[in-house]
Amino acid sequence: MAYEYQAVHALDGTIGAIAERRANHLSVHRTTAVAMVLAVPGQTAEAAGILLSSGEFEARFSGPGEWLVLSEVHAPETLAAELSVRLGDFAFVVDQSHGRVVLTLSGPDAARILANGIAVDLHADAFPVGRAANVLCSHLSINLARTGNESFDLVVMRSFAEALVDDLKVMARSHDLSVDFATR
Amino acid sequence: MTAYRLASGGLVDRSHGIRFTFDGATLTGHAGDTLASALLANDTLLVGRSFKYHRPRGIVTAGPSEPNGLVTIGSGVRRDPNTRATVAELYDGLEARSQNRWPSLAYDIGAVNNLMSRFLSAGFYYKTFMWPAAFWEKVYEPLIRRAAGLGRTDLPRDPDSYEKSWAHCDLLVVGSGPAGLSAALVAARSGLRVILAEQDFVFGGALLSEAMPIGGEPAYVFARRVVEELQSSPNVTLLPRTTVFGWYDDNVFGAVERVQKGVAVVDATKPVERMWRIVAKHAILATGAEERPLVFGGNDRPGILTASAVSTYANRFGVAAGESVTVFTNGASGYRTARDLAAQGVEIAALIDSRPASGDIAPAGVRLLRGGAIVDTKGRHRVRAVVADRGGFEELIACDAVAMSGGWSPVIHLACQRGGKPVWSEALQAFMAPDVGSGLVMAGAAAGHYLLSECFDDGARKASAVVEAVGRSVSGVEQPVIGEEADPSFTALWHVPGAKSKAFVDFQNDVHTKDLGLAVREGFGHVEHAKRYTTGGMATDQGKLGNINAIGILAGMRGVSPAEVGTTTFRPFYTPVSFGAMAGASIGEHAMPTRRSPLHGWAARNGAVFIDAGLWYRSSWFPKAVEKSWRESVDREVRNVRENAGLCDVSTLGKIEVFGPDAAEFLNRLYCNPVLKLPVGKARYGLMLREDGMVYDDGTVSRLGDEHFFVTTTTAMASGVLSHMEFAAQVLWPDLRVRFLSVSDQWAQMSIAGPKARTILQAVVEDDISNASFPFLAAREVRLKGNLKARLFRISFSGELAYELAVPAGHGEAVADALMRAGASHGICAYGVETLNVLRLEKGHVTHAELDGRVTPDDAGLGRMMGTSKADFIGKRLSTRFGLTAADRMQLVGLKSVEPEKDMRAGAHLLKDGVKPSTINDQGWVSSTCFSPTLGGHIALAFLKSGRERYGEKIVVWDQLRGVETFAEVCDPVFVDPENTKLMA
Amino acid sequence: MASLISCPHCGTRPKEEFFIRGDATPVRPALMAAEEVWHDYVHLRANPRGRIREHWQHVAGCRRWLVVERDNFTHEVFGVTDAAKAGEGAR
Amino acid sequence: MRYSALSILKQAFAGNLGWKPVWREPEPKAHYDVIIVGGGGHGLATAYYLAKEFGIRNVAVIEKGYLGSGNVGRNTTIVRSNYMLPGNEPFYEFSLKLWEGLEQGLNYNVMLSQRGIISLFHNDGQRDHYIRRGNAMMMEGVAAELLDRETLKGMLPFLNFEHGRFPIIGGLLQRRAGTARHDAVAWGFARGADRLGVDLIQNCEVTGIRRENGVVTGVETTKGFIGCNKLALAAAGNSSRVAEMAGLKLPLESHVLQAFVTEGLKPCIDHVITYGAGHFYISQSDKGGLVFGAEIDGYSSYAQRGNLATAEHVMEEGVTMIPGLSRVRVLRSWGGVMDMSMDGSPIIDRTSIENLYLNCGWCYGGFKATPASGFCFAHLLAKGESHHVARALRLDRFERGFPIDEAGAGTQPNLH
Repeated sequence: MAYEYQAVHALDGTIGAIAERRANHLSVHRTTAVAMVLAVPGQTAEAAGILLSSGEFEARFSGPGEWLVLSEVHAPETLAAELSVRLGDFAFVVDQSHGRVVLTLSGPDAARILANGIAVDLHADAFPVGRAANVLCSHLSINLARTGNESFDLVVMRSFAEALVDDLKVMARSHDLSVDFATR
Repeated sequence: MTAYRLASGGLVDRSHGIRFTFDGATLTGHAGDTLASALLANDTLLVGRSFKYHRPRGIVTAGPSEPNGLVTIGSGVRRDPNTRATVAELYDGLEARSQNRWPSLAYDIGAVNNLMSRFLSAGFYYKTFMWPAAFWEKVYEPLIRRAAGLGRTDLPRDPDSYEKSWAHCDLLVVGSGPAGLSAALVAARSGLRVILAEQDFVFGGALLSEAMPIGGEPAYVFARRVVEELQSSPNVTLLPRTTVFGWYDDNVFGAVERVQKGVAVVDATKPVERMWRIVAKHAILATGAEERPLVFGGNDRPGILTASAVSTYANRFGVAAGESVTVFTNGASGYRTARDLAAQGVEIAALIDSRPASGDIAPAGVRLLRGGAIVDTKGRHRVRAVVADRGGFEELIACDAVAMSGGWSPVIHLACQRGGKPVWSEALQAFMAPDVGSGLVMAGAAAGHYLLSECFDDGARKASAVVEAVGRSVSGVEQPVIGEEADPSFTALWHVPGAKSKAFVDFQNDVHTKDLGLAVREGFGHVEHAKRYTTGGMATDQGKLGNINAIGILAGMRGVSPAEVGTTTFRPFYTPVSFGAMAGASIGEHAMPTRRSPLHGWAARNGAVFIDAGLWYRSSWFPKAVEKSWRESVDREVRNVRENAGLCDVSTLGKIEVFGPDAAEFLNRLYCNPVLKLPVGKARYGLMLREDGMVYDDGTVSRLGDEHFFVTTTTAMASGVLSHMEFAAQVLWPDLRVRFLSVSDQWAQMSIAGPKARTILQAVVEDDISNASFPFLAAREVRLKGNLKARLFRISFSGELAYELAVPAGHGEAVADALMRAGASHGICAYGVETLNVLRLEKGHVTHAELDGRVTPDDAGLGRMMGTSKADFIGKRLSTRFGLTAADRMQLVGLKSVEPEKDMRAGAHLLKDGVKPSTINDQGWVSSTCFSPTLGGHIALAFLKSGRERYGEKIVVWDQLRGVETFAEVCDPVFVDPENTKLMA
Repeated sequence: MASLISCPHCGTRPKEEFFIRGDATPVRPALMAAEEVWHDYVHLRANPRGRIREHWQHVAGCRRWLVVERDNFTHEVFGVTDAAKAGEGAR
Repeated sequence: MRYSALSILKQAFAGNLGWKPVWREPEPKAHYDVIIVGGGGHGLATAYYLAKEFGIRNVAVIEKGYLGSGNVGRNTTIVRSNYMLPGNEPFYEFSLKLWEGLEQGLNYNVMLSQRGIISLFHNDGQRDHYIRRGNAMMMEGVAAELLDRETLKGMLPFLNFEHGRFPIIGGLLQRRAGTARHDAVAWGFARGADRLGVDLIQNCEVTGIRRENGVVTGVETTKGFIGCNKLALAAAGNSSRVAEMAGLKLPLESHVLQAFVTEGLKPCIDHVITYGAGHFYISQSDKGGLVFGAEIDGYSSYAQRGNLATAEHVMEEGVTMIPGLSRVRVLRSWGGVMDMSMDGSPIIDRTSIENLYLNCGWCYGGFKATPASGFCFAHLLAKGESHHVARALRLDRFERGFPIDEAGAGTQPNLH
């Protein structure tokens, strides 16, 4: 008997193929290396220094001394271990690659669509590129990051991923939106 | 004698005819009409019946305060009852129906109430209908209910959709009349983020019905140019058809945009209404002023409108309210309407001014009666004449419309919604907005500036202050050139003495001056008492027209000033808002988010029936094709687990990872049982209390390292426990060095239970999991064959040899499949929460069916777990209170039905045999029941007074609600394997 | 206050993002404190009208417990502090 | 004057000019046997029963605003006795029985309408809870009925039976429950008390409680000092503020609860209906407005107004329960200040201070309790001991460990 454990994405079977991308597009990332970093009490500055100085990690603010770390450089299987080594005694690291789903919403109406469910002012002056925060989107708590003038990353708990996509489709009802898995 | 469309003029598109129906009759209007203006243009004056007396009523206003012109628009599932015709945008095919009449608007049986009106004075119903006692509900109340109410609905499902959105701005301007446009323009030119909300479908407010040119062009042209400039500014958002209905804390405004309420065909991709939550740094209310009706005998007959409405219909819609109009005024406004009518060639029967003298000048050729008043009107379904009185001399003046003006009240509603009380201005004879700080200011007529030039000026001035307050410099202020304007003042006239018939104060609710007199006479003179006793101001217009007159009349009767009477409370909503708009898209299946387990697909493939459990869907049972009932499936699953093995999805449990040097100490304070000395690699049952000593939640605590724990919670309490832990860590003991994180979503977790569990699991797990190396309560990381890291816990809820295996969520389905394959030859089955419930019940394990928030550890038979020697834990101190340790508390017991054919249901109560049911005799209640395939009978868990002393007693399981009484024997709650031999095997 | 709260960590957020627990004034007594002290802590509240301190948790944001100091009649907010910091002041 | 169909007829022919004031407007006397602080439903009912049942007529009710200006005039008018716990059920049933004879006793039509309350449930756990509650009612001799889904479909076809997430699987019906006209209850008790000699003193705010040797002797008010033998507090949401004047700290937090009414509609909802997948409840007033509400806003507040987010949530629940509400328009929202107690149940008791008596902790459910609250408080004041149905509603039950926690939520007031 062979033992292989093919991974299933939380949104497998709920997202159909699309003929073409529309003006606004929601791209679901298939695999993403995600970890939560919790600074050891009293070591927040040290942990932050290490996290933010490395180009290998995208550390998104989650709470004081807590970051949601994404990486395009490290694999889901190795990110947490890599972070643990780098952060040493300054932080606890928990792999969340299976616990979160990452989506990218982009297009000219991206901010307008999000305003149908998010109370934070998403005007580029108030929420500039590079800003990240945990926010309530409709009924769900997500981590929102502005990655471009017209693009946002949404990171959501895995069990809520389907609900979030449903909500986003409703929020975008009056706007042209397509949903697909990311190709990369 | 008719109301009619003027030959020219107005902002309607005369090239575009629109067909609509009213009570089945097909009529024609124009684009740009409201339903009200189109009805008037078709000489349809009678549009509704009043609430109490069913009196014939016509349109009174040209705006949102309309008390009479309420109709039902649309049909079938798109029926909107109680729609104000005065704000309803006309569209092709609009179907409107009158309300509150039977059999027809013209012949309404309910009008008999009018003849009986002397018996139906304010509050009459409090004084009668009491005999015989049963008659109120059987006879009187149904009659009253049928007669009352307005529009009709049978509550069909709404086919349309709604949307909600947040918006943020430096300045919100409410109203797009002269002050609003002026304010928005200054703010826009100065670079502010501006939102301009206008309730009408055209921007311009009063400018749309203004006859005076502005800067040499018609006022509406001027308005259109300003709006075009605003529209082209990227920093301005224009919201037409948008009513700002509420002002809430922190300068958040609620507004509703009627996106598709005035369209013939609804575009399903767009909402019909959109609710805006506008977060405004500053707001300017340029909401204008409301013209007051005059309170005179017969003032409610169709054809009697406010003067400004008559002007609006003439100037904006090109409609004359009648061929011969009597104007009755107490100030300048009536003269203005007379001028507007004269300019359009409409005959003015008379201009009656209640003031003996004034500087106002009547248009040439118009008969002016200074110091006069209307004391009665004639006509049935429309006004035919008025009885004018001047110095005791009465005169009948024929006319087919009356324009009345009782002066002006600034629209201050929003400014008073947060507790600020309106302030009486003796000079303006009106209530003004209170000073509520710089976040919200009034401008223009809403601030008591009634001249156009003042409005432009005031809007610009207020906007400039906002520009400076947000740290920018003012630019682009220019004032339009306006001609000479007349003095806008008036002399208050709360009611006309000597009325010959009812003089209405609140049209819709039929409150007239005598009702107010009665209220004062009976001690209900306080403005709130008068409102509640007479129902004045409680109609759909919420007293927008009538309250000020009521206050004036009460003041007169009580001999005090209106300031002393004060107003009733202004509350949201400024105008009524649909449930749909307020609810938005968060309804039905979207009311709450759905959570999916990582094993959902696995369960579905294995044929699970799902059930909602909080936000989750959980697999409930796994029917086989031959099985006819859920009981059959569950019985099979239970037997199979007890004899072979089963696999159950337990991923929905809350899972929290705890780190830090003080992690053990922290958990030791959190759970009532000891945690401090839990060895690494071991799990333990954990019980959490609330500070009041009651059980809060239970779960497991596993130590994965010296400073690393993994704890589980029940599915139901997962989020509550996390908050509770955060409270303990951040508020109670911030000095403890501990960090934790919910990892519920990272792991797919499955329980493998049954005598063959180890054999099956070992086929998949690389590590040795023999009883010796992985004994009961072992907990550690293992490696699965195929090189996948997992966490394995030897814990059991079923009482069988059992494990919980956690793997990264995405791999869950594949691992479950592998286990099912490995277990196939051993007879493994998938089982759901129903079977889990039977298994745990047979073993006497509690869930939140037992732990209902009123149960102590001892009640649940878990008293021995309390770490009484621990220094402290949450709930320790109060758990020793007298009431929590009393001997007669209800304790957890088992029940075995002694009548095998009869089942027991949770929720039944317990009674001693032969004792009369009563609250005092109540012995306890049944918390969980099932049919036990293992024991072959019905069993239950129950709470029974002093239950542990009563094993062996026969007791009545009393379920009167279902008409069932069963005998059961009280026993130990552990029905299966009390020695734990299976568990430890 | 009832519409927006300014979280010291996340900025201004709507009420929906928070879970409210109640009076932030009572301080958990030592285990051996008198029975009345414990009763007072768990059950009794000053409940004044006016300026109060209340525990709000930013559950949809940073998940920190905050002390919101505000007027419970006007709903004016005077300040929002992280509860751990506020506690330091109290001790 | 006595009210009847005849009196209406007589007055009508006299132009309705002969109606007399419903209550006197007396100046306070120097001393009363009992002073009741709070001219709301409970205070007025207490005065009425003191005079009527216990013969104590030298009584004043002191009200800082107008009579009935508190929660009695701003609730959703529901009357019911469908409680579960033995500390509550007999009390609320006693109250419902008093309601049933109230109008004849008061000679005032409070429009009691026993149209039935239906509490919906949506899963097995909730069903079991309602069966437990229904059986608890029947133990007390109170009729309750369990309705299945099919029966509900016939009775309430407008409910959302297609909801996949939280399907309606049944309901618990108490037929004798219903509604009453809230203002009329205050006015009826006020008129009844006044006619028995009670002084109703409006626009009179209590500013202090005078004690001599620890014993309460009267109150300082904006109309001067008024002495009394016994001081009875029935100040609802303001109870803590009044008790503080005597140095007393109570197990209460004041919270705001919103309520709403729609535009008038012809009869379309004939029962009181409560939603189990949320806190929404709704009924239709005789005037035609749908009256509804749900949970409290959640924060301490003395402001009689609510916030938008809660209002939105209430409407979400409403449309989810009855999809056809979607096009119905909501006319007005308002807020009341609730005296939320630590276990969600009320207190009718003496206090540690001699001559000071307490009636509070009604949470969001005080209206239905009005007659029994008044009766039992009057009983306590007159006889010095609790009425037997109110014996569990003690102030010291928290300290002694006998909470009456219907919600099982523990000592957090905003969770009840």
